[in-house]
Amino acid sequence: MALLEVNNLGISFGGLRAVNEFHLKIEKGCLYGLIGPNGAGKTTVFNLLTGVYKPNEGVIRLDGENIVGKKTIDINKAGIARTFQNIRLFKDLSVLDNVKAGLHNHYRYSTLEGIFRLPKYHKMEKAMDEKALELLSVFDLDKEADTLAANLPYGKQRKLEITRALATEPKLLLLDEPAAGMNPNETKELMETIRFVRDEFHMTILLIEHDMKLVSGICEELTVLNFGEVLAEGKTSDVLNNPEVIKAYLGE
Amino acid sequence: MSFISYLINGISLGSVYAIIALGYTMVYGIAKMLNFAHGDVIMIGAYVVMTAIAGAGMPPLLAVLLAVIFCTVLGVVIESVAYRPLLNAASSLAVLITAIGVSYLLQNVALLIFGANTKSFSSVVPVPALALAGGALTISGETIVTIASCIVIMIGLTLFIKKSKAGQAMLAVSEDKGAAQLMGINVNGTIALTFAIGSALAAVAGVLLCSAYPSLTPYTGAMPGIKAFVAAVFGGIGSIPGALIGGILLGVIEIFGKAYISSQMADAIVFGVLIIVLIVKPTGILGKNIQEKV
Amino acid sequence: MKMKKAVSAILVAAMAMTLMAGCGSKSDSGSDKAADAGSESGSVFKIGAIGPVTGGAAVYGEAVKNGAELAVKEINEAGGIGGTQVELKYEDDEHDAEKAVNAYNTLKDWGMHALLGTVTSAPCVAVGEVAQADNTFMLTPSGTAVECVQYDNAFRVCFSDPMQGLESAKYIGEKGLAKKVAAIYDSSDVYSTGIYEAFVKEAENQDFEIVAAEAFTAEAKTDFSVQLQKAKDAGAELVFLPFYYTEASLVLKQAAGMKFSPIFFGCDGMDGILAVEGFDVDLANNLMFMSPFTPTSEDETIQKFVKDYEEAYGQTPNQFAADAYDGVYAIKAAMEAGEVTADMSPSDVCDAMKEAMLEISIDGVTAKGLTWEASGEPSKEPMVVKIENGDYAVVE
Amino acid sequence: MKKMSKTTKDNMITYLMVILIFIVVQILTSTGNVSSLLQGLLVPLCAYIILAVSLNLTVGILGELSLGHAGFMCVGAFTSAFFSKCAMEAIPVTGLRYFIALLIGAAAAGACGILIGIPVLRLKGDYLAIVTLAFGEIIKNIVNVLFIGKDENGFHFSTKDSLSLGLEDGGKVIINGPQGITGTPKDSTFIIGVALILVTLFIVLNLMHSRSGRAIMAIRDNRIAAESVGINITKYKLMAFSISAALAGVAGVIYAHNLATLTAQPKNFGYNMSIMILVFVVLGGIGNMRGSIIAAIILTLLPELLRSLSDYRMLIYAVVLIVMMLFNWSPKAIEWREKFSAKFRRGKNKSAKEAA
Repeated sequence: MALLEVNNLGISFGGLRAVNEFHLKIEKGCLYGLIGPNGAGKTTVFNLLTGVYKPNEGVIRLDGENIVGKKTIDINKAGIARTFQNIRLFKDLSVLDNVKAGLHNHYRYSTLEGIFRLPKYHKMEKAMDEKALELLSVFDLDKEADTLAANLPYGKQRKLEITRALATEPKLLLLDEPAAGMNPNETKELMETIRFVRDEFHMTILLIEHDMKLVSGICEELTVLNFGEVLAEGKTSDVLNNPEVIKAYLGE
Repeated sequence: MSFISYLINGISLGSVYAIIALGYTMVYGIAKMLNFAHGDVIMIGAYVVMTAIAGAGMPPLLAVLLAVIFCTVLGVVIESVAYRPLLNAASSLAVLITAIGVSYLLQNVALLIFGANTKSFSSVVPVPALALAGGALTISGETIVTIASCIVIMIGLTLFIKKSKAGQAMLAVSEDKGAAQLMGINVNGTIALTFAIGSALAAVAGVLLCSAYPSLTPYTGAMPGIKAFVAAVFGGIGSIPGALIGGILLGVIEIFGKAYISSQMADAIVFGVLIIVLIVKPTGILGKNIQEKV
Repeated sequence: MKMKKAVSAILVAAMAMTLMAGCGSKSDSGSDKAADAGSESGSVFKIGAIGPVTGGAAVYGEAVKNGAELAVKEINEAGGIGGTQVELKYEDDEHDAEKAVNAYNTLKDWGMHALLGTVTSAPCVAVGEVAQADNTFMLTPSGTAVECVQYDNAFRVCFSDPMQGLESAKYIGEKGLAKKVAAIYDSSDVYSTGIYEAFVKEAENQDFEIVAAEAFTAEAKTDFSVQLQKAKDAGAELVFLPFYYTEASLVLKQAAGMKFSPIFFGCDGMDGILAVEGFDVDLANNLMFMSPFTPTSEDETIQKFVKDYEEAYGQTPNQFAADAYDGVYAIKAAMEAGEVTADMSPSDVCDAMKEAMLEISIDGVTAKGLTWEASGEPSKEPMVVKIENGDYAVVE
Repeated sequence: MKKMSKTTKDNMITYLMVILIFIVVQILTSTGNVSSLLQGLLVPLCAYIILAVSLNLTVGILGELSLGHAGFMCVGAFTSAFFSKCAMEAIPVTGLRYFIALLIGAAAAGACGILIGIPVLRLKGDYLAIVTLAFGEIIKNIVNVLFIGKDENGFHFSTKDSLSLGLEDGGKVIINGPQGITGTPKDSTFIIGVALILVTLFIVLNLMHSRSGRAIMAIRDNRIAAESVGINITKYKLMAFSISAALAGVAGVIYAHNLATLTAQPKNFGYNMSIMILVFVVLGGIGNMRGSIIAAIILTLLPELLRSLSDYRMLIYAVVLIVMMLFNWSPKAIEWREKFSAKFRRGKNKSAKEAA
């Protein structure tokens, strides 16, 4: 059974049909790309997958369970985590605390235990610190654990967002333009990190990206979205050689 | 019959709130700040008119003009000295607190100059009261003039914003300050102009408030100021027709609450209705519901 | 972080500044003390006074301040109390109980012998509690709530709220002014509700009916159309207005606007309405109210008081000023009768004065032969004043 | 690990500062160097500090503007004073009675926080501010028309006047409308006040640095991102709001048990007071608890110390407030200060080098 299976997904804003008859099937452990020209509805798909928008119709199955209609937080608990196109960090919290916020649902203790500093507080906080630092070291951010998130350079902010998403222990990780604003060196490094995350955490990853080098470099499968509809899908090399896709991208 | 009379009184009170709310809403729309000192500018305007008439013997119309000019200057000075340095501060609360400081300042300056004694403001409205239904209903001249000026000002402002270049600039600044700057709009100048207009309106509001309810102390502006703020939020803050609707509704609810529910609980009723309206429609009656982009 | 540090540095600096200011004022009072010590310890009587001079109730505090200052000036010119000069210090309480206690403590630090105050009721009760604990003599010129004088060290010059309400109802009933009476009162104000309740209670014994009882609050006291409309619809021939003239002037104007002209009947807070700058006095014609004081009285003491007050402050004194003026003279009389000296402690002064208060009788501007009972209440007859042709006139 | 010790150290400084101020005041008092004015101010000051710290929880940590904080204080004050007045004979032990009063005041205010929080926390920014302001005014209005009396038949209740309570002879009115409650026992002391400040700080600071506090601050910084990592927005917003309200209730208890009269005036429980507390918070630094404490102390003392200036004091207060705000918050002033302090530091380094 595929990890994520989307069928006949659609949403309209006012009269505008943003996404229409969208379908997607991602096998466990796959690195999947969602590409398309600007305004094709890629981020809207992410918002539908994470419950920010409620679809007008369609089914989204995660591990066989329909998650349509669930709230964002429940979808996260069900196993989907994401990053954002315009970075959304907790900017006045430290890098470490950003990741610890991601660990929120996995290391629990009550508010009272927190206020009165009961043994469970110390135990859990210690475990959280260790886990968070472990994750941060994957992205080479452990040195900056005490820095305020807002003070990180741009590239590291992107990485921190991925770390935070991973901290929620998702089955599926959605990355919205992770390489946006990065220079070629950084992008290359990021590609390796993404691949490493997939291998190390056995993660399934769906990413939106404009950088064709990145897409062709790491994505195993692709879906191309154009005007809210699926234009092409399949193995990366096949899709990228599809004349329809080239036409949509080159604009004739 | 008494129902109609209550309604008229409600509209009369509401139109005063509305005219104050116009100033609130304009400044909020453009500078995104709650100008807590607005009510006190109203009080200053009323004192200027009173002094000009009683002290200098000016004709009422000239006195009102003087007050408008005085308040305009005052508004611009307050904006440039106290608010502008804080418009880009780390927290939008900073300018709110400064506005409160300005409010205290204006009240205490007035207290020092004019004293604590209540002054009775003689109406500057020359329109006689209108008697309807054989004298069973009377609409005071002040009510007529207030409602009329409220409508005139609202239409004038709407036209100004729609048609004039400065108005368009205001609209642009209210939408996006940064983008407006890039388009070559003088943002600071536009904000100053907004304060100038808002304060000029405050002077007019002061005259009308004190003509309708002729008692003037250094604290006269405070409560109507807060009520008008509530009215502006009621109607959807930032919206000019919203201020009118919010003001009049607030006045009518206040009067009807007093008349038909409990005169002791009038405030609780007004504020209770406000809470319910905002829960049902979180941005006020005419407020735009802006969806946050993800 | 850097900014936060800077902020806290500035705050600390500001705190140091205020502390320094505190030291400054402390050393001021220190030098006062030194000066006193130099010229024989306790060479002046220190009378403290508390009332609002800022905030919404400032107008009443101002009047008391002026009245008290005038009396102190006269006393000093006439040689002081038992040959000792008097110093008056007036502190602002913003009509707030907590600020009033602060003001009281400031005066205590200053070395106050006796307190004239406070002006308004709620602060007065709070101060009364502290003054009782300290055993400081207090005489409130205008604190009308019952609890203001609940302890034996506290007295008042004005009438209490219940007494005013009761006397008003009696007067209206006995004179047969009306059969149908409406009342409008400030339900957020102690003074107004106090009078209103006593009025309603006494009304049961009188030959008139209360046809409408409407309230307003401090937050909604610009528009009275509803209350007046209800009174009008109920056919009221008399409207009882137990509140201050600031609001009353609006009520009268709005009643005139709706062509409603019953008899308006107020209480002592109504006094001063004619002095409101720019007020159309015609509106107040036929307004009646209970008051211990009329500035137009033929009486010689009153005439002199009114003349001096007008000269000094450019306005006609109201009942608050008169109460304060009498209050200072009462303190003088009690100090003299109790043979108080300026080097006695405030507590000893209080013990002597509270005995003496029961013996003295003064001819003041609010009453002739004014005496006090142990309950703290003054014994004086209320008068009913009617405004005729833009002037006050006493009605029998 | 380093981070932990840093916040712990920071918190310790805050606690120590409060304790140090307490000790200094105690020493000064026992040596008779504290004026009666200052002594009288100590207890209200404690109440204001708690109010400032608790409002900072809403404004600084939760990131929502509340203009109705005085309303929660009012609820705490009236419920606890009502209890103390009723229990004066039944529980003669002051300490126990005060403790119960504290719990009642905090619980009542906290409950109001939840009640008002559930519907309105969906609102944003200035709309939330106006609703909280409205709530505060409603509370004040209701308290002003509330009459509760007690006689041998039990409690009587009215919203009209004390006559309609229909009390038997010997019954007494406990809450008397605008006259409020008179004769509340004067149980609040400076020591209790300071202890409660420490408790408040303990709760707020520990909350801030716990899992729940992190969630609250995450919501403040980015609601959408917080949702995306599975943080329950409503739950944590409500938690912060109601804890803040309950602590304001505690401040109300202190306030009520310090004065013989408790009335709900615009001055003490109206929006003016809410704004006053907000001024403490903003001036002291949003989210900075120590700053709130210092600002509350300065701004409470300032008008009292300016008393000698009589007529001008509120004027000066207003000017000082504006100038301090400009100095603390204006980007230009901050820039100037940083340049200045950098220069100062450089100068110091240079002189240190020269000395070496």
